[in-house]
Amino acid sequence: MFRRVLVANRGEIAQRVIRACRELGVETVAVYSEADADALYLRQADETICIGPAASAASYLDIPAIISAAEIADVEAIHPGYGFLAENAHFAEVCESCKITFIGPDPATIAAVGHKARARDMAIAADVPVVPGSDGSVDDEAGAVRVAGEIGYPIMVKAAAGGGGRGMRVAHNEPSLINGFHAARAEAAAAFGDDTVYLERFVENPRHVEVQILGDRNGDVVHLGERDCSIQRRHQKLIEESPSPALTPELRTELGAAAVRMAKAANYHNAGTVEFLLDPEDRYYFIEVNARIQVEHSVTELVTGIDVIQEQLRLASGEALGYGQDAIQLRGHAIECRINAEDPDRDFQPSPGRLDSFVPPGGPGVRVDSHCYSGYRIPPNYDSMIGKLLVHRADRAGAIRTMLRALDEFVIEGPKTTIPLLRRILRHSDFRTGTHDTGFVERYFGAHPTIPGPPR
Amino acid sequence: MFRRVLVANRGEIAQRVIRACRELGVETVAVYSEADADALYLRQADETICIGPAASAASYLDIPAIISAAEIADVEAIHPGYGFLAENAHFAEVCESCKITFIGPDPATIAAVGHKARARDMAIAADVPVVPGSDGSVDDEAGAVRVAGEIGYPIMVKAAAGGGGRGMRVAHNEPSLINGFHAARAEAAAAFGDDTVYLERFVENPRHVEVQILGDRNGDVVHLGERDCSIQRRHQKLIEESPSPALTPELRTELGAAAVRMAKAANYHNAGTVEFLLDPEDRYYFIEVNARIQVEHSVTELVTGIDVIQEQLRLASGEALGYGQDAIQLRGHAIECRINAEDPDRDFQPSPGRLDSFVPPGGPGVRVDSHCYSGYRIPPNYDSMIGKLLVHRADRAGAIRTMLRALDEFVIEGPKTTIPLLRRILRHSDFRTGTHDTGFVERYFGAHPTIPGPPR
Amino acid sequence: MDLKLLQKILRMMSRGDVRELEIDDTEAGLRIHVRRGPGEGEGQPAQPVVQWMGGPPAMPMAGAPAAAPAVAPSAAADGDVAGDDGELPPGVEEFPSPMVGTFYTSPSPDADEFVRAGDEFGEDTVLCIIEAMKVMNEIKAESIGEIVEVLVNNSEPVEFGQPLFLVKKR
Amino acid sequence: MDLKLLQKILRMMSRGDVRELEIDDTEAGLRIHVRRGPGEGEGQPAQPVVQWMGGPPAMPMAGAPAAAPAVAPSAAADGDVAGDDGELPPGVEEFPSPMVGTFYTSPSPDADEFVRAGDEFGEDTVLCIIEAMKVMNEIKAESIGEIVEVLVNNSEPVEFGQPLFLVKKR
Repeated sequence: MFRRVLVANRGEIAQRVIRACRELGVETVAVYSEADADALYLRQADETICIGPAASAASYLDIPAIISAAEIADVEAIHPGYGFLAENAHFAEVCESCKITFIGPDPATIAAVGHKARARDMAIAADVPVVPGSDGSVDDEAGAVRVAGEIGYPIMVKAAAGGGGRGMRVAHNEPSLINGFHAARAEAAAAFGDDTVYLERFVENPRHVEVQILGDRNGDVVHLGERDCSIQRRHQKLIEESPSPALTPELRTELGAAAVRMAKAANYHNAGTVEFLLDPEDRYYFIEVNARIQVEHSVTELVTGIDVIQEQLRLASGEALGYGQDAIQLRGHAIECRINAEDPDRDFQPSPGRLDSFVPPGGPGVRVDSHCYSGYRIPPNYDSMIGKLLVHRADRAGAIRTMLRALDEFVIEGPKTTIPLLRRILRHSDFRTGTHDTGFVERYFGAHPTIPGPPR
Repeated sequence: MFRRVLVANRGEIAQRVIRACRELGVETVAVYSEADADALYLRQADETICIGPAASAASYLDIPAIISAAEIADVEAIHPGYGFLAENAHFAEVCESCKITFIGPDPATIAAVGHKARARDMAIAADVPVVPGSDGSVDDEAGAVRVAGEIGYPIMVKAAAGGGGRGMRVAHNEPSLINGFHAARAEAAAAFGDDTVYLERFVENPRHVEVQILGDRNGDVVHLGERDCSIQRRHQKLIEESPSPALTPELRTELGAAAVRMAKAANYHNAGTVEFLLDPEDRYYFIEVNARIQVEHSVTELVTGIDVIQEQLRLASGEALGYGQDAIQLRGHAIECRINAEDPDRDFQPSPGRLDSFVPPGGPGVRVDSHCYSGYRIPPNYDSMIGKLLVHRADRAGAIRTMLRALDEFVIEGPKTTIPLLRRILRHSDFRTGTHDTGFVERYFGAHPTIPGPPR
Repeated sequence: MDLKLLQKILRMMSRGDVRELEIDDTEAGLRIHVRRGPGEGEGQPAQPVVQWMGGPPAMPMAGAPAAAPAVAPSAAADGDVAGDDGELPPGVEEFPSPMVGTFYTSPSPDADEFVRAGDEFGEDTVLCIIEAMKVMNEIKAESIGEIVEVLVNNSEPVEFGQPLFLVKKR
Repeated sequence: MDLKLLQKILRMMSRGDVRELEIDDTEAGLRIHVRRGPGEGEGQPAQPVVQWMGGPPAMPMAGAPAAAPAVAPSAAADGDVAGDDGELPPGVEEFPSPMVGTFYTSPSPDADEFVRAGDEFGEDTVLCIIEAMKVMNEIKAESIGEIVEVLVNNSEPVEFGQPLFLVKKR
């Protein structure tokens, strides 16, 4: 195990890594920007080093500053947390060249899985289902009709240079495909100066289901079950849970095996996540690999009893996994709510500032991961997460009841938070029955909900 | 299930009961004294009723005030918590006569197990080992020698009217018994005006191990494993854990079965605890039954996954247990530290007052049960418990590491607390190896430790 | 649902002689609509309409009729039922309940009230009865003065310390 | 063990020219004993003795020699290394480090220091070098004034914002 580790992050995840290190007897060096000088978690580090001003580019994203801190503090390894430099292959390479262990997969793995097309090819080679699509671009109407015949409807026409929904058309049959094909090309040409388009099956009402994996440097990989992250708003996850209410035990085994195959194909070691879309017919499609620890790793910790951050440190230091898939048993049901300093009434604008009062809930089944406290001032420079509220109960219904109880107890005075929205989501019948999909939040609670939500 | 329950207590346990009720969808009526008017947990109750001034005798111990509150609030049941009226058979009877369900065993059971001699007879009849002793008083030297021959040494001479260590002598052999017999009689006569003495085996260096039981009104009883509460200071528990590091699986099964026999003999229903002494030769002796929920019930909740307070409510409402002993599986290791507002440097004098800062620890494996928050003023009128800090980890070593990490994080500014003492206990080699007994705290950390403790 | 909040609101309405009150606090997820007394031309009894979405009561009140006394949002809103002293005219003080129970203004349903507004009382004057555990406790004034207002209606529950009367002592 | 605390203490001792310091904080479970410079008649090097029982540093200091500047216990004790401004003489200010790295007073081990106490500097005067990732960064004054004191010893690590010099600007 490492003697001394630098934590190249801030807030909740910096605190989380420091906690894991303390429990393993590993010394910690916390770096911080001037905006975070008052943070309480810094007191738990063995050494703290100010690396720059509030702006991330000059502090938490400043590779020379961080490496320099690592060198003067004489650490053996760097934990990047999530966000900032966590999936920066160049940073991982610099660490390597400085003989500092980057706590995460190899730079080559980070680069490979970070490249959409390469990751897709890797998945296909590993027999992991991907969203069916044209083999490259589709240049004419006839070609589009032929490909659609192979893939099936509904199908999506997507601009190769696209983004933000432009140059994108969904077609449910041949006539709408022909129209959509020409419309998408024209829009793509106008918007991006490039009319190249390709076709992909349109996955309707999907769920977002991801599998946590752990691998060692010997190539042994296990999965820790899945997390269902279908409660999203504009691709920002709000609520995560494990196990997913949408998976049968058989499908869980199958999805887990696919994730392990994908990880092995990418020579993945350390902790990572393989993300899938799951459609209402239980077909699943690989989307991407997250080559880092994720915010929602904690729900997996609750149901498996495995401390994923401690495992990251252990595996990065070269230890073998030491257990097989059989040793992983899921127990009970865990839910995580992200408590953000955002104003749901103002389109989720960040609502930073002083926490005049902060009393987290507690008691049975409740876990709180937060770096905040009464009197703490949330800096406006970084993300708006106040903390993660987690519950772990024998079953999903019990977990929902405990979460509602805990949300009701949570006292946060000062900034506006997402708590009222979370409360409404947890009370919604679609969530209660577990039949929601990734469109749920926008459908019922968006700025222009397609179906009016319950009274607020 | 009940529609509406009155919580006849305050502080941590009042909050705990309110949490359980909320999760079960049961309305709560919280009573409070004027000293507790600001308590935050009152906000979580559906109704609150002030029942009297700060003095317990005129509020939390005032039966007419509480029953009256129950009547005006129209509740179906009363949860007494621990302390105050929790083991008051008369109160349970009054509830019964007012057609309010007392959440606990029957008044007759409370009275029976609360009577030392009757409880001992019950245990003997149920084939539950008790500390071997003379059958009633011993009136002469010859009788003492004969009884000691049957019971074995070391043996204790105890004044029947005794208390506080007076009229008490330990003898390791016949000559010291003869001396002790006469000395104890003389001392008893002088101190209590009654020279009646009896003999009992002296259990040296015992551990305090107690078994949590749950029973329904049909007479079905299960046990939820044991708690080891050997870390005590003047019979006040400081640290509790489950499972006990001193029990083999066989002994655990045996002890559990003995506790269930005892509960059945007492016609016990609802939650209760059967306390035992365990000697270094693995012999165990029944001490008493606690006919109430205990402070340390939470460690059992962590290892069993069973919400004991919710079970209390369910069982009191007349539901059947619904599961057998096989359904109870212990997982991992749980430790509880009681955080008291006491000054270890001033003989644990209560240290009430304002919490200028209160930042509880969190993160993986940590549970906090506390009614306190930054700015809360601990009233001087009641017990000094600030809260309970619990950890749950895969094994005991991991639990100790997490507890130390959590204690280090805990920020409490204002009152003095027991945290520094708890930290030193958790670092002590006897505790680490689990070889400590009930004399441990006084031996190493008492006012006159027999062995100097580690440097502070 | 926080009954204490409702209780406070109802008491304020009663004092302020407010007939109808609507509160819509989306923040706290709370909507309250209360009408007191018989509805004009409707003949139906007071029907509080309360919807509670949970969470600690935040209590910023909107839409309260001008006649209602202003209420300051307070963290201790639940705890302190005698917290409105500041509004009392000089010389007037509250007579708090010495116990929890049911408040009776008269010794029997048909009898006259023990005291009404304007009545003078002496030390031994019985002001009311509070029933606790089937026992009728006569509450004596234990001072000399005058009743300014009876704050609680007959047969309503009262808690310890709850103001029962406004009095002017001598 | 909180090295930042030790670092602050050592810096204060250096500024206050304190030779020896003992702290015994049973509350925080902390004992610190530091001697700076060669011991009189002992010839042994500075030997800090530190015992740390964990927990957030509370920092009530006992037994500090009178020469040491008083230290206010502060919740942000760890965070703010430039927080002693209040003690500076009028006109004197701190020159903070613009980066994390290793501080060098001279361009090479044998060369003279860039600046010493009493030296005047101009905008382009190089005050020191800070090495970060093997790169030697020359730190220029970018103002005109005089060095009052060099606060960091040669080849010591410095963090962003850490005071490197006391200067008097013109």
